[in-house]
Amino acid sequence: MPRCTLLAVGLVASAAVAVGAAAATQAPVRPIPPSTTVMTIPEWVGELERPVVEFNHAAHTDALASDGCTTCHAMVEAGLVPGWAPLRDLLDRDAWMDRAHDGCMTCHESRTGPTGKRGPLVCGGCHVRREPGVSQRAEMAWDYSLHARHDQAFPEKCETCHHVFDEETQRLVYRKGAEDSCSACHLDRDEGKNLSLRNASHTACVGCHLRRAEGGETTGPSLCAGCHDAQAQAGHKRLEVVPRLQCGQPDRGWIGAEGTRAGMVAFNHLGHEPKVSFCSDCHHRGLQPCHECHTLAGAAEGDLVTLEESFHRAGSQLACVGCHAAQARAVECQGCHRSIPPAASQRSCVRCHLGPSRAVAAPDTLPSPPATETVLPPLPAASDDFPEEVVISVLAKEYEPAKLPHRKIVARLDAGVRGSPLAAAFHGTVERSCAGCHHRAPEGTVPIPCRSCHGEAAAAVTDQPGLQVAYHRQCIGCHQAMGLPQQGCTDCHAAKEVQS
Amino acid sequence: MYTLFDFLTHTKGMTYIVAGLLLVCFIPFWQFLTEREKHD
Amino acid sequence: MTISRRGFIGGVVGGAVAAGTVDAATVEHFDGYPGRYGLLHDTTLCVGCRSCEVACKQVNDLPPYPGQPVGDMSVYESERRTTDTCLTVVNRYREAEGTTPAVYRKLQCMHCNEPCCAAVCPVRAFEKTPEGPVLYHADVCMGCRYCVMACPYYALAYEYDNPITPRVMRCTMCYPRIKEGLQPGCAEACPMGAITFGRRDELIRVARERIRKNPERYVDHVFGEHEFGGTSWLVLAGVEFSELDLHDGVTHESLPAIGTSYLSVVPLVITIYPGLLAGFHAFTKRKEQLAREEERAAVARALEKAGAETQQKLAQATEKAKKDQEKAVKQAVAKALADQAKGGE
Amino acid sequence: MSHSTMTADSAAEGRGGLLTPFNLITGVILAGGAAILVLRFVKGLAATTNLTHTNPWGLWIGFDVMSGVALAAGGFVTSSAVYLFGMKEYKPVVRPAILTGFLGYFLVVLGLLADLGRPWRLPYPFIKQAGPTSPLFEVALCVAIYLTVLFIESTPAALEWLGLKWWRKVVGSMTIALTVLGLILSTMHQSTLGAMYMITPTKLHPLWYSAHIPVHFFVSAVAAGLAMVIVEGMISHRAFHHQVQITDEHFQRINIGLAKGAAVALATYFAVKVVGLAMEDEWHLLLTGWGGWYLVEMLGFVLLPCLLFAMAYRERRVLLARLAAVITVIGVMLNRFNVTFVVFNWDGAPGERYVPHWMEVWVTVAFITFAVVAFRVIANRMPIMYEHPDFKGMH
Repeated sequence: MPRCTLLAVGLVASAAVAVGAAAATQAPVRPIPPSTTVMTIPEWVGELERPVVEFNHAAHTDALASDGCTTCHAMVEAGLVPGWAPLRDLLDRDAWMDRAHDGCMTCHESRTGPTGKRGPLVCGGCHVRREPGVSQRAEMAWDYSLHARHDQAFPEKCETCHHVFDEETQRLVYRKGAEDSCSACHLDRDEGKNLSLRNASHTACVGCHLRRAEGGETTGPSLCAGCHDAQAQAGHKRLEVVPRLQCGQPDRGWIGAEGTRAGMVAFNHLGHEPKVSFCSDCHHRGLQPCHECHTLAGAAEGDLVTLEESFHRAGSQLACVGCHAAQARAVECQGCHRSIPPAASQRSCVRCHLGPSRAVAAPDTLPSPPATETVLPPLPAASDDFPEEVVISVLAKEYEPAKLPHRKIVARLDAGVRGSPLAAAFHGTVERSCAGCHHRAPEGTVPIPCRSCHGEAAAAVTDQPGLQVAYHRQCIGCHQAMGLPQQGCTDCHAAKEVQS
Repeated sequence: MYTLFDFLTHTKGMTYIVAGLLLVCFIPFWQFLTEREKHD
Repeated sequence: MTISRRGFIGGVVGGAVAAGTVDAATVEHFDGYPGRYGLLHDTTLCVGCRSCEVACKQVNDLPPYPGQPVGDMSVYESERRTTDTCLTVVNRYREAEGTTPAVYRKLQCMHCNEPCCAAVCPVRAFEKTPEGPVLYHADVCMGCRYCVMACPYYALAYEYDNPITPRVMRCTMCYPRIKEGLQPGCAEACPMGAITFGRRDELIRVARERIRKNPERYVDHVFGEHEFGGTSWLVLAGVEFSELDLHDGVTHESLPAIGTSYLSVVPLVITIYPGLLAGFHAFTKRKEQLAREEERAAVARALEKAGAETQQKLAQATEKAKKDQEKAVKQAVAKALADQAKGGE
Repeated sequence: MSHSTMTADSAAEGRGGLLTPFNLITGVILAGGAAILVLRFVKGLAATTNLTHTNPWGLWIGFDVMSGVALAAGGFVTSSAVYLFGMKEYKPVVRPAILTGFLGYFLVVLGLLADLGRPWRLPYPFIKQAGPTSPLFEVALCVAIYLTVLFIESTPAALEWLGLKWWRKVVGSMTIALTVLGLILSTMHQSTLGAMYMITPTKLHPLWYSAHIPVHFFVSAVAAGLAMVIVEGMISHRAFHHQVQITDEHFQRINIGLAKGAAVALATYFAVKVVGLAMEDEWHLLLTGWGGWYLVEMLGFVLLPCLLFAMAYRERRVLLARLAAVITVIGVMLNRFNVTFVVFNWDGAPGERYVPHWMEVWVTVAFITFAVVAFRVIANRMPIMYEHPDFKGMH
């Protein structure tokens, strides 16, 4: 029965192929190295027939090391043009594709790399179907140190980078004293002649680095990984003493835009500077005051974020409250702040809004606000009200009474507060740290015993834990949050000897 | 009745009994229906 | 590409319900016994001490663990499930990392609002009590273990080494203790208060309140409120429920509603088939009868034809005979006349 | 006792008395099975099976119950064909098919008795407390009634053998009613066996789980029943060749006709399974590992035998039909094994996978052997393979 045999073989073979194809297992997310560019195809090109090309930039720079970057990139007065120039101005899908394919293929056909290897000449060589990947490219880490090193390399030559666009002459000019951050003008995407931040920085930085390298001068990196690889970033030389970047900013001042009613905020600019890597950590779009974009009612240029929100958004690192809350997530703060959110109470408003309302006084009529560095008094010595050790014996059944090193615990929490000017300023007093455990006691009073609220059994309706549970949650919860190892039963109370 | 389970126990139980009875009833009905066929 | 089974359930079950015939169950809604009890397991509080496991064994008179189980963390190296001698077990689903504590979940019978075990039992050995616990009655059980097979939470176990009186073993929510006004053993024993006993609707409120107060701590979902019709055990978590091996994003339709939907076809078969088959039978008989009649007609026709031919032949023969006779007579007469004439000469 | 029965008896048992190789092997298998069953009731299921809390159903359910019921579907399929749909030429295979069906269902009960925790409570759903919400209750009810129906349907052979003419006439007058009842009960419980899995959408792989799974089970059971009639005929016509009255040509015509039926049944089964994929949008799963296994089942054990059956019918090739029948029988068993314990608990189930214990396999083999021996004993004595000369033309 040859026909049947053929049929059977065909069926079984197709089943086997299916099994084989199915053997793929779930891989962890595929990392794309920093030196590989996932081609960004302009939106107007539309849906693609083949997978997008992951362009291995490093392989090309290696292969063309002797020919130089200008093999692909145009060098203009402003610097090195990122991307492949011939594709720049095309807006027709077919033409765009043809030129891209011609460009790559012509080069792959005519050139070989140093190892004699050619680039791929078939579709699948570049358009490879892959699992979705995540680029390992790190954002460029520009900071005070790098700025200072550039400043030292080009003393008094700020115009190398800083410029403004003169509307009258339609030219880029340098205005002394009006230096702003790049992102003040260079936005997310190209708009006419104004390049996106990405294109502008690549043009200027890479161009300058290349020119200097050609001239035999010491200079910064010009390949992808030099700036965008986390390891390379860590290897960047860092100044030991970073001079303060002077931009006319005050050391201290009152913040209070016109029209606001809340008390003005006493702001220590000088104190914040060492805590950020660069001005742009807060001044995320130029150095102008916040309220110019973030208006009282919210405006389009401020992404509809109101002035109030711009300072108080809990989730945003750009907002005061968001950044401070993030500081409270540090391990040494979590003992208390795992259960007490920062800025939880009404009282916390006046921690910042110290001054009179703008409606009453203008900022420039007020004296400079007081320094907010708080110097906490030392932790008191052990006493009856502040015992060295507390023994909890009320519930001891299967275990010996628990011995609580009370003063040691407070010292640990207190050390975290003292180590942070932010925490010291916001806590204000040593006693504030007591509230981490004695959470219902008014500050400064001798706390009432836990069992005056926590009964033997839990109260389901009020969700109030029983006494034993309250102890365990408080101690174990804090130990977990602060990463302290003592979390086992016998770390606090020894097991009772079993009486035989 | 508070649960679907109780409801289903009740209804499905009844359904079995009713359907079974109807099945049994079909036999005399069929005989009644076809009784006179033989005389033709 | 690995596909987790959780992903399908929504779609699959949607299809199942759509395919089931219209049942009163699909339009009526049952809220369950009012004021029934439940338990809330807050996995963000659980530290994996296994006090609940020990308490469960004591309360239920089950053989104790060898050695000192509380604090023995080595059991977490492998995934465990409930057995006939351990009615609850705690598993670790994520190990501690730095200050992020490990994630544990306690496994036991979830005491479904609409229990699968009850719906599939052919002898109704399971009962959803008005107090909330699902109870098992060994005195009617025949040991088919359909309940064990059907439970979506792998919570039921069977006494396979008991040859004569094996039972299904599962958490009873400490029904006898609840009747005495006590808490279930595990809830009482938990040193972290990770298990809260109370009225189910109250617990849902408490759970929601905890989420509201600590939005960063919890995933905004109370497992067991609606999943497959809801359970009496509720779970709060700080990680995705799928990571805790709980069904994520599944239908709110109960599994018994889905699993028994087909049974409504059964009475249809019983009631429609007799008529349908009578029709088929009549059709077959009629075909046979038609065939028979046709045969008879054919025979008749053949006979008729044969008869007619015979008649004709007979007639012809008669005529011929007549003619022959006449001819013979004529001849004889002629001959006689001729002879006479000859003789007269 | 008629002349032909005498010859059959003497032919089967006259040679070499009881100590034939066949008897020896079956004796060992049956004795071993009995010993294991004794162990099961002394030491419990744990001693004789690999069942776990996670996998409470194993080979005894997957083969004896799930496959047994499906493979015994030949009884209702052939009797419906002959008595309800007037396909009289298939009458010679009805009796063996009904006997096979009866023995098959008897095996189901035997398997249940071994597998149930407390088998003496088997009648509890009917006498103690009914659970009408349970698909298993429905199955139990149908199987109990259908077993009775099959018993009555197979009594004519015994009554003819015993020469009880009046009783034989009474049973004969019930044929149509019994056939209708058999068809109703079979439709119900063959499909409800599948419906038993509708409550486990989280546990059964979505390629096998379906809202239509009752229909899948029913249609595949029809195919399995037809295939089993061919397989059973293939064996019994060789073993009882001297009893067979119909001509070889007639028997081949029956086989070819059955092949046509089986081809249509398998094509229908394939179609409803594919519709299931579309309805629940599971195409992408075909490219997973389990999808490969599903394709093996669907292409190798459904589509392949379907096409072989079709070819066998077109080209009138009995051998090919028999090959296809064997593949179909294996395929339906594979499907029931898959659903019961292979792709059940496919993902996220705690504990180890279930693999049958050798004792479970032995007991299953012993049950099959028991059925074969019973068939042999009955067919050697009663008019199963032929028409009793005194009762010719009756039904």
